[in-house]
Amino acid sequence: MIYWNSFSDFLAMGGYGLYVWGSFGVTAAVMLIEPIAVARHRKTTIARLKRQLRAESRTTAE
Amino acid sequence: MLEADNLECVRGERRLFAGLGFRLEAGELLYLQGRNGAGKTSLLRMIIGLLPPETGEIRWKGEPIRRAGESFRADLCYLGHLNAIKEELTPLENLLAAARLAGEDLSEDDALDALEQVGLAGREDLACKYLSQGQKRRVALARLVKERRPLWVLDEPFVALDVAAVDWLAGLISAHLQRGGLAVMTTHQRVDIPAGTIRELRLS
Amino acid sequence: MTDRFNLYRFASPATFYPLAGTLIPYFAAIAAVFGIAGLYVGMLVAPTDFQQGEGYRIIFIHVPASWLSMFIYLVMAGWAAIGLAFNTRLSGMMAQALAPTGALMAFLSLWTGALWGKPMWGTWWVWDARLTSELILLFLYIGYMALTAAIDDARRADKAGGLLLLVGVVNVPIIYFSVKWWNTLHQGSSVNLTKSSMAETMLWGMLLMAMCFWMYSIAVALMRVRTIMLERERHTDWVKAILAGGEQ
Amino acid sequence: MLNIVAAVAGRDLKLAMRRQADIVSALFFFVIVVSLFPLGIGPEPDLLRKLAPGVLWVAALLATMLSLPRLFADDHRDGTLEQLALAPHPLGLVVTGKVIAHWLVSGLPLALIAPVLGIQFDLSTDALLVLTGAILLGTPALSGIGAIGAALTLGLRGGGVLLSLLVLPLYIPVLIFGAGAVDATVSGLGGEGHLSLLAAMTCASIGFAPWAAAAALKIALE
Repeated sequence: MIYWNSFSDFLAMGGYGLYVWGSFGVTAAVMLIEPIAVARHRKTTIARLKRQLRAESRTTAE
Repeated sequence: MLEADNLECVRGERRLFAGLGFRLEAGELLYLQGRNGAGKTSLLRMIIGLLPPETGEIRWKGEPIRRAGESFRADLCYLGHLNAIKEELTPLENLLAAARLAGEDLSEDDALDALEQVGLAGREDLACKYLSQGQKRRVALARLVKERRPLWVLDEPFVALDVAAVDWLAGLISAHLQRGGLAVMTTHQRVDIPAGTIRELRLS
Repeated sequence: MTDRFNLYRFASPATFYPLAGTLIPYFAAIAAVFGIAGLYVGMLVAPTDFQQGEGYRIIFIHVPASWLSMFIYLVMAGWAAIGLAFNTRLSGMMAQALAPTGALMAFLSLWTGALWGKPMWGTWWVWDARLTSELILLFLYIGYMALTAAIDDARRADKAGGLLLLVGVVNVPIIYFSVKWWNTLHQGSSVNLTKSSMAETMLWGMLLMAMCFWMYSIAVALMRVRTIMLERERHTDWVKAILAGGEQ
Repeated sequence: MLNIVAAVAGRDLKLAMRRQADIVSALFFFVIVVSLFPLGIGPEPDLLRKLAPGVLWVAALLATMLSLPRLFADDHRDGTLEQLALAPHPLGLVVTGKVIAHWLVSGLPLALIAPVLGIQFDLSTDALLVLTGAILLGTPALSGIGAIGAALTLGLRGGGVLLSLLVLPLYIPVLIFGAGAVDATVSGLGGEGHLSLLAAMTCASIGFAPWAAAAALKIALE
């Protein structure tokens, strides 16, 4: 079923390797970095909100 | 005539007030009191229909003001803490333009008369940028002289006025109430309004 | 009546937050499955194109990214319309959560378009109607994000952003057709994407990849909307309970 | 209904007349930007003729952008905007009046001075006529669409830059057909098709944009 004869053929992409892998590479990077960035943003947000909540409960307790 | 039920106001992340209501009939004046940031101006903006309340409803003559729209606004006169006058125009031009934009017919004689009453006689043709702060406020107040709309909403009307002007304005509001008008206003200083029933609403 | 009730219930952030949390792994998993299948079909099984050689394989990400960039803008406009009509809190948050993903899709579409254009047309960029419209779409995304970021009050940001989205959605077809018309006038037919009769496997690869991009976008947008919800509703009891419960 | 449009437009025109420096500086901006191009690209008449439509139109877009931030900002700052929103007529009509006044002090002067600048670019009489017509027909759309942006960015930090970011992409169709009309005339194809499309866009945006801008103003006034 597989169209390619060898792995190096696959990498070369019939001479278009740079363009094809440039496209796929950047896409893969974007789709990897975006969720990581969102998750990190979420973590820092939760940490900040927790700090605020603690500060608030301290001031209301006093 | 003017009723509010169960109003809730949220600005940004803060809830300023909730469950607020009042009724105001013809000839009555409502004082809104409260410290800075209690939501006085927000409540005024709800009453004039610029700020939709989070919950609750305001009705004018039994009809929700959001639905009444233009017919409510035709009964309303609002004086904000900003003067809404143009520095480049003269007091007379300002007054005539404001009346035209509000959809009223104000004759030049009436406008001159109003300016005389607020003590600006002789300055009708001077661009407003040459007037003092207090005089600019008087130009804004001159709108009220010939104003016959039933509902007046005034945001801090007595600020920046001298004693004589305060008395004059109190008299103007009294006359409005006597004619069967309604007024809602915020103020820091208590001013005696000689006529009409006075109600108070304290925001905390 | 019960349908209506349920709809409203899910539109409330307090119910939507946990629901989104449960759904994210599923969408991510489906995206991965579609992605693997799509890459397998597109990269390993599909034969070469007789006109464009192996370079055509960029199509497997270029076309899905372009579709998604337009689709996400439409979805955002849909949320905006719902938000302006019914004043629901969720709508604005969803629109804001989708915007960065949509912008990234537009960027990917342009990037892969350029990498495709270079070997095919001999230049990184042509003022082709599609590429130009895609560029303008990216500007529209950036404008929306800049506007909502500039407004401090979240509710006002939602409403103003929503209005901008609706104005944008009316304009997108006008822009597209004017660019297209301008393009044919200036370029003649020298630059034309040849519509080669696409092999069935190629079509399959493209559809699978499009599904992968779609599911991926949903998963990321849901992740983002959960953070926005926490931030916006930090003074409500349900958020305080979540924060106190020590959720990661 | 027409009363209120006329009243608003009349007041804005009167204000603009007392502040003529604003109109004149936008106009000079247009003149200077257009005059810079021959200096930057060289004096070959063939090249200039080819570039003229695009240069003139892009400069016209930028000159329009200059005056847009103030469209509602002055009224907002001194409280007049609230009074306008509380007047017993639809706010869309008020905005229509303001858009008309904006066009009269920004678009119309551009159209009047454009043929003079076109001469710098060695345009033929036909092309100059079409250029004037295109700017006359197209600039109302710029004022209308711009009003939406001005209302959306009212009172925001960095509103001016943000305004350009929002509005310039929406100006593209006007730019394409406006410059296209002159271009077609220069190359002898006739610009009528472009001009009628411009007119259609102007009609659509004059009818639609003030209402969108009014909705944005209500959001800004909350």
